[in-house]
Amino acid sequence: MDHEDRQPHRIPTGHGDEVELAIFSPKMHQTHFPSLQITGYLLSIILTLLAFGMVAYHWMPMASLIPVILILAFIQAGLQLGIFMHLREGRGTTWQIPVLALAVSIGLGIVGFSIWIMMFKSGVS
Amino acid sequence: MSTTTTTTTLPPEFQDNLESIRIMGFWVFLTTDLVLFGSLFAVYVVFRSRVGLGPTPHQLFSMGPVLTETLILLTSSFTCSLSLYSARKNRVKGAISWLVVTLALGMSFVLLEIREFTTDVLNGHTWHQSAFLSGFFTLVGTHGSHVTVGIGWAIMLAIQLGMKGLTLTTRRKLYAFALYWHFLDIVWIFLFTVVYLSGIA
Amino acid sequence: MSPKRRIWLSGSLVALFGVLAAGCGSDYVVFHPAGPVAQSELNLIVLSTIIVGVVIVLIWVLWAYVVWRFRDTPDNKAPYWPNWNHHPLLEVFVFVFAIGALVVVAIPTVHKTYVLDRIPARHPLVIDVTSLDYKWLFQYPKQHIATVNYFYMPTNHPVLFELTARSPLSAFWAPNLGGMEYAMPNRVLPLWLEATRTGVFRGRNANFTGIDFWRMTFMVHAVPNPVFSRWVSHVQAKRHPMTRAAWLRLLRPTVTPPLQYSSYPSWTFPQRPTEFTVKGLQYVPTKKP
Amino acid sequence: MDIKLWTLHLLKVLFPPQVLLPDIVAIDIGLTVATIVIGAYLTKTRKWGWLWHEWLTTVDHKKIGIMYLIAALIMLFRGGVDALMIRSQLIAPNAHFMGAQQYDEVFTTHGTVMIFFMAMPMIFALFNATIPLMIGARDVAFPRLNAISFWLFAFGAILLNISFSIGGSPSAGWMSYPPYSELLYNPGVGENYFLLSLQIAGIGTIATGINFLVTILRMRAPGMSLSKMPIFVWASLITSSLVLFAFPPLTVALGLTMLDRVFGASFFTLGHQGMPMMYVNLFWIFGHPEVYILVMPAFGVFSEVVPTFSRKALFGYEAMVGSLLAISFLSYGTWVHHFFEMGAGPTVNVFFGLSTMLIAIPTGVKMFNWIFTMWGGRIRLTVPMLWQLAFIPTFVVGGATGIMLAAVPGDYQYHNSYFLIAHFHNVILGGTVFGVLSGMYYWWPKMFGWNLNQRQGTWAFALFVGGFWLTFMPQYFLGFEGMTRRMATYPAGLGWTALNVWSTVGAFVMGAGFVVMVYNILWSRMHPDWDTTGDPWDGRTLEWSLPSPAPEYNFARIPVVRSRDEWWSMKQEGRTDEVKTSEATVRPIHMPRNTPMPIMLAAAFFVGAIGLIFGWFWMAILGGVGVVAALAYGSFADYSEIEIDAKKVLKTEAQLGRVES
Ligand code: HEA
Ligand code: HEA
Ligand code: CUA
Ligand SMILES: [Cu+2]
Repeated sequence: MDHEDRQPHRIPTGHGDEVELAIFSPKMHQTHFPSLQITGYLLSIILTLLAFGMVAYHWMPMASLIPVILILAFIQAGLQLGIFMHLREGRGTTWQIPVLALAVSIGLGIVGFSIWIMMFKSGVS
Repeated sequence: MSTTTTTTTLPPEFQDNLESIRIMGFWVFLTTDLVLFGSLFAVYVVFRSRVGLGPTPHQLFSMGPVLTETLILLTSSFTCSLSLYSARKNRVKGAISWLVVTLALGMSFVLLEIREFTTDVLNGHTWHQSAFLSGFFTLVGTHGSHVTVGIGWAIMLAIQLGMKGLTLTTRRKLYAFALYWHFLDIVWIFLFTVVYLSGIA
Repeated sequence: MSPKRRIWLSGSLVALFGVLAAGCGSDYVVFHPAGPVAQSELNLIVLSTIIVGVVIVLIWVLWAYVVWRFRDTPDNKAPYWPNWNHHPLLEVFVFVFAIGALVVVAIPTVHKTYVLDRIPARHPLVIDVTSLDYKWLFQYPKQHIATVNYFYMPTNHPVLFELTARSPLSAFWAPNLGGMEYAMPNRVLPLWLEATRTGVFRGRNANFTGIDFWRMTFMVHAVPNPVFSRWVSHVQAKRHPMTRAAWLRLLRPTVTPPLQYSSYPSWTFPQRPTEFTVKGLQYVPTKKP
Repeated sequence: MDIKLWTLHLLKVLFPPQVLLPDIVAIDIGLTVATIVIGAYLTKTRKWGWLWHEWLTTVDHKKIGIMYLIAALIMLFRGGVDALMIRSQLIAPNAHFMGAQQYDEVFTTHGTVMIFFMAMPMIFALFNATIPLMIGARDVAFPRLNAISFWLFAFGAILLNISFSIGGSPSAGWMSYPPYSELLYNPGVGENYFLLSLQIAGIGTIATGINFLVTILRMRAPGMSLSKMPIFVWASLITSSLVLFAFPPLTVALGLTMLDRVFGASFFTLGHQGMPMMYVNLFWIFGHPEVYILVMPAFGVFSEVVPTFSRKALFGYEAMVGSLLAISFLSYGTWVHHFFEMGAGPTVNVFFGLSTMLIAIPTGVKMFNWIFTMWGGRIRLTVPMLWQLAFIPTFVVGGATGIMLAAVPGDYQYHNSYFLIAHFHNVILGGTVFGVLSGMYYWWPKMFGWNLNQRQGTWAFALFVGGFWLTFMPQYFLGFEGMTRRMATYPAGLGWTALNVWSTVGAFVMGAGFVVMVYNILWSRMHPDWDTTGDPWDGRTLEWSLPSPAPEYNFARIPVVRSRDEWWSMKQEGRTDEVKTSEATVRPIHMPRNTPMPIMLAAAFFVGAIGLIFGWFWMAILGGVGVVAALAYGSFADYSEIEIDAKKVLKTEAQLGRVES
């Protein structure tokens, strides 16, 4: 909240994480035409329709259908994150990446483990 | 000790240290929201087969309106990104108009969803009927209420953009809103896949 | 208080409880197993107590020594190393020590968890247990009799309990015979126990279900096989069947004395472990999606 | 006579028979009198304005920390009184000190208050009081959000605490398992109070988690890289990340139960194929990380206290950080050990049993490292250090019995027995409570500017710790005697009486310890021993480089950090002048402006919650509108700041003797 901090071009010295955690340094992108956005949009429409088609028109055997549409969903989520959410933008260290990774793994863990635990054992006569 | 390299390509909302910290805070909020949705998904998938004496997913879902909702939401995500794009090009008008388009698409999404829910309830399929229906309405409803909150937020944001123009603060708010909106889109993609597509598969 | 006095104090406390526990009268139900399940659980309890006891004693001794040796008094001759903050060997030792202790506990834990889950192949006696509000209902599907708040079981014969609840989540616990398992609504769970000596054992609900929860106990009568058969025929011959009205009475939240029924309607216990739900008085199957 | 009927009905809803017990009425009268007295005092001394401007609308982390601390101590008293009531009831078989219903309410509030409204705010008090000072920041990342967190917590606590006199207390235990907590079995409003108070406080807690995570990651002084952060900061960072991901499942569990109760859904109900075990699952996905949320800050405190009072660097810094990370990571994967009895099958049980045991390794590393830190040091037996010294032998017993619980077939015998009660009081008191009390005594001069009397503090300590051992050791044996938890009373003849007597006596000794502690605080306030140096303990970290209490803006000049124990190195290397300001370097400072928005937002939540609790939907909607209005107001007001000009800063610093000539 220092005065010097309010002025652009005079970013103060960092605390040193930038060196230790170089993999999390930010990337900015700026283009003259929103081509990236348009590509993302088209891709997401295609992926959605693809998944829908697989289910509606039975393009796949049942057993592999669910994993495949789940994979498609993850790809689409990645697109949203990378293209629309500018995941790698930040200042200093892009802390959102590790925090998000932790959240995703915990979210998936909750779903996966809950299914496993709630199956119960069998063994009643 | 090191110094961050200052590049002029840094968008204004990141040039200000405090605003960039606020953006990071919003990211962190989104991650907790993600775990919240994760828990609701866990409830839903575990309850999916617990239909009691009520309808099964297969009997309940109809794909047509859901596909429309999905396409609307995807489009709104796209227009939202254009709003941010305009802001970064310092075009206030563009930012506001794309925001309004986003908002309108969001509203039609919510209306379609409300219509879907009303039909179910009128057919007697309230969430009282079974654990599955409780899980379904709550998961989809939580997403829907998030979208509704987003619409309220977008309205206030549009007003502030109109009043104050593109300041550091309004830029940061627009960026945070965009994060929120795309995040809801991601959640919907999983809803669409896990609830609807695998429900009728 | 000086560290010395504290050591002395905690030492005497431990001794005190040692004395309290050493009596080990019949009150210590967990220490007096009456069957293989409880016995095997007790063995693990003893083993783990010894292992963690070693850990506790080690830490206490080390702690007491350090506090005494490096106390801040002017005439303390102990070395002072203000910057000593690493010692690879020590750090490795701590790891190895903890892992070693854990392995000793972990191996029997894994083994026993699997063994206790396997129902012995000898045809077990089946008892269907329902937790009702503040009472336990026991039904014998083969013998067609039912009892409330007590039951008989033959010794040296595995018994398979099938647990469910028409009440909040409860836990079925007869510590002399073995550990507990939940009795939960909308699900039937198996638990097997066996008595190798005769006796009357106390059991109780171990999971809170409401104001009279603490009174929700039952008695287990482990008797030789002939006595068991005689008891069964006695109940079959001399008692009334469970009627609809009796079932309704049982469903009320009350505490009751022990009861017996010569038979019971089959819809008072779910006929499948899952995929059923309550509808009115009865259990009905649900759809499979 | 519609009005009359309606009024009668309302009175019956608000004051059902169970809140008209004589003791509750007496407490009500006492509270009312106290409120009137305080109100009158404030009016007479014209302090309302002071209260409003200095405290209720403040966004200063130091003041928020003090408010958290006071609230937590009051809640410790409340929870402690509940504990003494529990112990009084259990001193003899067939006791009628309380009825069964009231007993159930008392242990439920005891557990809920202690965990959510005593331990959590105590931790946040320490975070608020110290973190910005330790990392060289002027405030937290989101000062206004910080105030919102506090007020949400405060109104949540008020909500739970008014339940016993208005409408009835919850009575389903602190984890409130369905279907017992469902409408069918629990028709009163008590359970609604539980759900909503935790929900509101929970939102505040998540916000605190976000706030401190971002503060620590982004607001450190230049040069303080991750590997130079004090361990308490590390512990806070990791605790915050646990809060972020542990609380959402709780939000969901509570929310779904509320949907069942208030809006007729069928998640955990007996009929309609509801699945109560899913609540249990979600609750413990939260609950297990929660117990490490409780204990990790205490670990952090000890890692500051031990080096300071041993005058020695911390042993194995990297291992300490690594073990904190390992504990937090593992703690997400152990929750099933709270319901090994649900019949999930041996593979599930073994998996979670082993994952639980693994936690002993990093925890053991920490225990040994604290001991090795003392090795070769010079141990000063100050009050904070005494709490730390009591912690090691106590916590190791609790942790060790935790390992016994994790041995699955053993747990089939211990579960829900007094063995379990003994285990968790052993770790919670021995870990969390000893830790936060140690931290309280340690940072007290920094927070208030005066020291606590050491001799009285030592007495409080001795009584509390002695009473602790006497209370909880017998309970392990009660477990082996087959005594289960939550028994309103027990019959004679089971051999349980003797041990229960010991336990009750011990609890009253602890109570005496608490009384001495309160006396200690009040006495020291009346006979203040001012801390003029700012560094009463010969400390090692940056907060001790500031005067006590720190000025509003903390650091006039943000320090540049070169080593781990920066203040210690400054003192060793004679660099202490680095913290001083000079006319040449002083700059105006921007600080966030006080705002009434946080307390109003929380009040709106409170109103909405009351509406939901009693099923008055118009009121719930009113509360909702209030929330939206407060948020909108906050959004348009933006973050307004005040500027403290350079002259004023210089003047303040000069008064503190911190200006370079
Ligand atoms: C601060 C809170 C806290 C902490 C830190 C812990 C720590 C641990 N807890 Fe505890 N626990 C609770 C609070 C806590 N617990 C509460 C509140 C409940 C009950 C809630 C309720 O039902 O109401 C509970 C219940 C509980 C259960 C459920 C029992 C049941 O319901 O049947 C189990 C089972 O595994 C368990 C295990 C453990 C273990 C293994 C640890 C470990 O983290 C301990 C690790 C520490 C050590 C082991 C000591 C130091 C280590 C060494 C010196 C190294 C060498 C040691 C060995 C090799 C043994 N706890
Ligand atoms: C941080 C958590 C915490 C803390 C600090 C404590 C502290 C104490 N607890 Fe608590 N306890 C829990 C968390 C905690 N507990 C939880 C989660 C449960 C489970 C609840 C459930 O089952 O749902 C539980 C349950 C529980 C039980 C089991 C009840 C049952 O199952 O039937 C018992 C019984 O002995 C007990 C005792 C005590 C005692 C004696 C203390 C002592 O340490 C208290 C110390 C005493 C004081 C601090 C007293 C201060 C007050 C005075 C001196 C006032 C005197 C003046 C007047 C009376 C006017 N607790
Ligand atoms: Cu606590 Cu798992
Ligand atoms: Cu645990």
